[in-house]
Amino acid sequence: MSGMSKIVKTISSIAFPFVMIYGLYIIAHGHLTPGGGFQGGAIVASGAAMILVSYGSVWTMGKVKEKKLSILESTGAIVFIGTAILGLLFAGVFFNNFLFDSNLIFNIVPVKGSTVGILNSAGTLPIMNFAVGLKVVAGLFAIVLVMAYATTKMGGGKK
Amino acid sequence: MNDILSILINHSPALIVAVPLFGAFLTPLVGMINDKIRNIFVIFITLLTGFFTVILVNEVFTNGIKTYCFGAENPSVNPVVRIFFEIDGMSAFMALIAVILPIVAVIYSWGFAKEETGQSKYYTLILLMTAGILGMVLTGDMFNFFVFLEITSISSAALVAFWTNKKNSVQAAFKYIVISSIGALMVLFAVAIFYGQYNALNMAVIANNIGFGFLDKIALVVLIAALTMKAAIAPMHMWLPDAYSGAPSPVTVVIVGTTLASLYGVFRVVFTIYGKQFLTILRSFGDFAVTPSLLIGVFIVVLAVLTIVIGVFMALKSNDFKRMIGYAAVAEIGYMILAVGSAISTYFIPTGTTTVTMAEHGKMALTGGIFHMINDALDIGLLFLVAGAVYYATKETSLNKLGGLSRKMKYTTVFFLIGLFAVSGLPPMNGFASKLIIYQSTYQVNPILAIVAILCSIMLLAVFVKVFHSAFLGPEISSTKNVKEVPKSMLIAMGILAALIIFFGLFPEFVITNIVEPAKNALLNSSEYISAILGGV
Amino acid sequence: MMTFNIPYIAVIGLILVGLIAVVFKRNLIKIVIGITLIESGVNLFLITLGYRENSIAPIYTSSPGGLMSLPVPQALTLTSIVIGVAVLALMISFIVHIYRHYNTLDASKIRGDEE
Amino acid sequence: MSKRNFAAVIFFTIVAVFLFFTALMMHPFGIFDEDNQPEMDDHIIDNSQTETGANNAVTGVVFDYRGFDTLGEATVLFTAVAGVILVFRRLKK
Repeated sequence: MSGMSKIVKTISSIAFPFVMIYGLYIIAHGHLTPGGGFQGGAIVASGAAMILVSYGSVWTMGKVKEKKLSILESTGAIVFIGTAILGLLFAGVFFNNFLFDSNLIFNIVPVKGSTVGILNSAGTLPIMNFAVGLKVVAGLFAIVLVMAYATTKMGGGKK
Repeated sequence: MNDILSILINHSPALIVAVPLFGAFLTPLVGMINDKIRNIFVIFITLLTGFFTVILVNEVFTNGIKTYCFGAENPSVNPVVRIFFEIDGMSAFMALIAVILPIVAVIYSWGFAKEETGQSKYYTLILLMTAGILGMVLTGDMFNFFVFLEITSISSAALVAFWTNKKNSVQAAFKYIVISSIGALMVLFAVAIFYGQYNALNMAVIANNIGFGFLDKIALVVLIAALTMKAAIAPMHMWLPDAYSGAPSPVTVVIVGTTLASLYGVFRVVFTIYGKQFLTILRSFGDFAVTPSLLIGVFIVVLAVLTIVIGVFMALKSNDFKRMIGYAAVAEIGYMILAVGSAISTYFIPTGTTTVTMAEHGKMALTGGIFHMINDALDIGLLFLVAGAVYYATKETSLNKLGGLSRKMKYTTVFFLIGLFAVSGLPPMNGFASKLIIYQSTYQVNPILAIVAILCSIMLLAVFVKVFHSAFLGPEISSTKNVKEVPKSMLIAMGILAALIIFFGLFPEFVITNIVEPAKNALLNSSEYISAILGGV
Repeated sequence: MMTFNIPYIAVIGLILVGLIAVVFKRNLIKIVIGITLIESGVNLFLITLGYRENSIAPIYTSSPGGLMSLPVPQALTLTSIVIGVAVLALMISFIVHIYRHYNTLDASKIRGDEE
Repeated sequence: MSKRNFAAVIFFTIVAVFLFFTALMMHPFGIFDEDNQPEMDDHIIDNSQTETGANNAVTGVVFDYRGFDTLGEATVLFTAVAGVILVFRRLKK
């Protein structure tokens, strides 16, 4: 893909920040409202894919290397499994929600029943949401980018 | 010191899966530093996994079933909400198999994959596969089983296509992923039926509540079909030779583990989840009882004979080294399920009781079948490593283009001979030990089965003698002129498997009493599996 | 009883449509579409199992109160959707390579070197 | 119609019939009887706020009650990315 017209490029550059903020909102409020790390990550990744389509894979590959995405993805995964292992170290069980009802962050216990919702609650859940979000963004974008770039290099299938 | 060990033992079920996963996530980062450091890191991770597996297995074999709950120290068991790992003798046995193979594969890969690109991803995927197989065999949760099944099938499919410039590899990988994703979706469908019926995902809870109504039968058929598809039992065996021969040899060794893990899934479904229901007596004639397990057993035996015969005949026809071993692997899987199928068809009613029991020769067949699982993993693994070594040295796998290798590759030849003896069931190798038990016990079930098994074993011997003759003996041909012995790491890996094969062959009694018997007892005792979670309900 | 099970029947229908594509079609892309359809069907099956009459979504944030539908199938479906994406990505990559080697997507013309 | 196609049609018909009966035999859509209460889900709905702190019970299930599944799911995605990058790598150094 060699990129689309100037109109498409401009519009997608304008839309991209909004898509990104929306995705981040979905990730951050994962424990309160519908959504979570996967859904928000998919939204951000689709925003990135929009940029990829409008600017072309060669240009995007010049800006973002798949290696960097790979590092980002590994980081997300390590944070996720690291939180689980911290549960083992602090509370003695793998995957324990050790932050919940402690005196660290995300520690507020919500009132039972219908509430407005407090962002600073739910223990390790928001951290895991962010880790998974990071992973999904990097992972999905890496898949799309690598596929688009490779098929461009192969000449659209004509051997 | 003892405290630390007991903590490690307590958490080993989680760590066994967490360590290779953590290693897999780190491997791309470590790979950026240096190839050598990464290789050492990966070997260290597999060895660490092996260490945790050994202490867990030891714990299970001495103190019985071990459960581990993720996320809570004192989880509610009524209802069971959280994910449990439940390790009984059979799981521990499978975990041993699943952890030996990656260690060997990783050591072997050091020399084998030296010249390849994309090594970081290659090692990452091998570690992911390890974690997937271990998760499959340790988990006590149906949905968790599905997730790990997908991890293993996706990572192994990606590795089958490692050599993307080869037609065979890519089309085998596609075939493999289509088969395995359909199989996994079928498993998910069965999980959904269980969930809708019993509002539970835990295997022990499902096994406790299960009836034998229409939906349970559908779920059984779907599960068995899906898992036999993944375990390459005829008539769905076609993907296996393709995938085994298309993949790089060390990968194939680990894929053998995924196949066995699917077979473990079949055992878990048949013996544990439906264990109780299979023993209800439909009709009895004297001490002969018609139970659902009899029907299932006969069905499995028919499939097994088909699998053995197809595997052996296709191996005879084949002219490619790796493909031939692939078909031999199909035949070996046939031997395992032949033993298990004939075992579950021997339930009878002892005089003076009303419940069915497995006959002694049935138990013996089961022992043989389970013993053969670990032997198959070692034998087929060694043969594939030898084929990989031959490929590494000559870049050829077609038997027409090989010859006179024994002069140039002495050690490899010796390892091939050990593999040949083992896979065709000749003493003093491990294949003989388990096949002898299978012959003896199936002879008591039905002599024809034993005769077919022995004949096919002899034909396997003929197949591999042909390979030995054409590839290792005879004059050198032009393509094998400049052959050298393979690097040390590959020899060490083959040596580990060969040593295990000889050890298992020389001391079969030791292995059977210490490893196989607990696994067999675990399979036959499903109520213990249930009460380990539900506390004697 | 039967009228209540129309959602299940629809789900089974979706699975069968996918199965038709997998069993009878020869184009690899169509086979992949079939698998995706089966997967959607199974996911929908899980979701339909979680529905409870007159219930609301299982989220307490400013909820009006009342019966809640079952949360577990939704979580399982989320997991299986992501798994589906992963499988799809890998299958499509294999197809790209297959097309490069064989210059066709017809399953009957795609064979290994030896059969 | 070729022989292979004929077998496929028969296979498909059998599967279709059995799946159709499966749909009919499932518990009625959206209705849970007295003896068929979803105990596991009710437990989660009742306790997700006090045990995990999440107002969204689904997130509570995804990251806490069944967090290990989510680790597996994240791993699947990681696997797929590694696989796709592996398959599209450059073959020569």
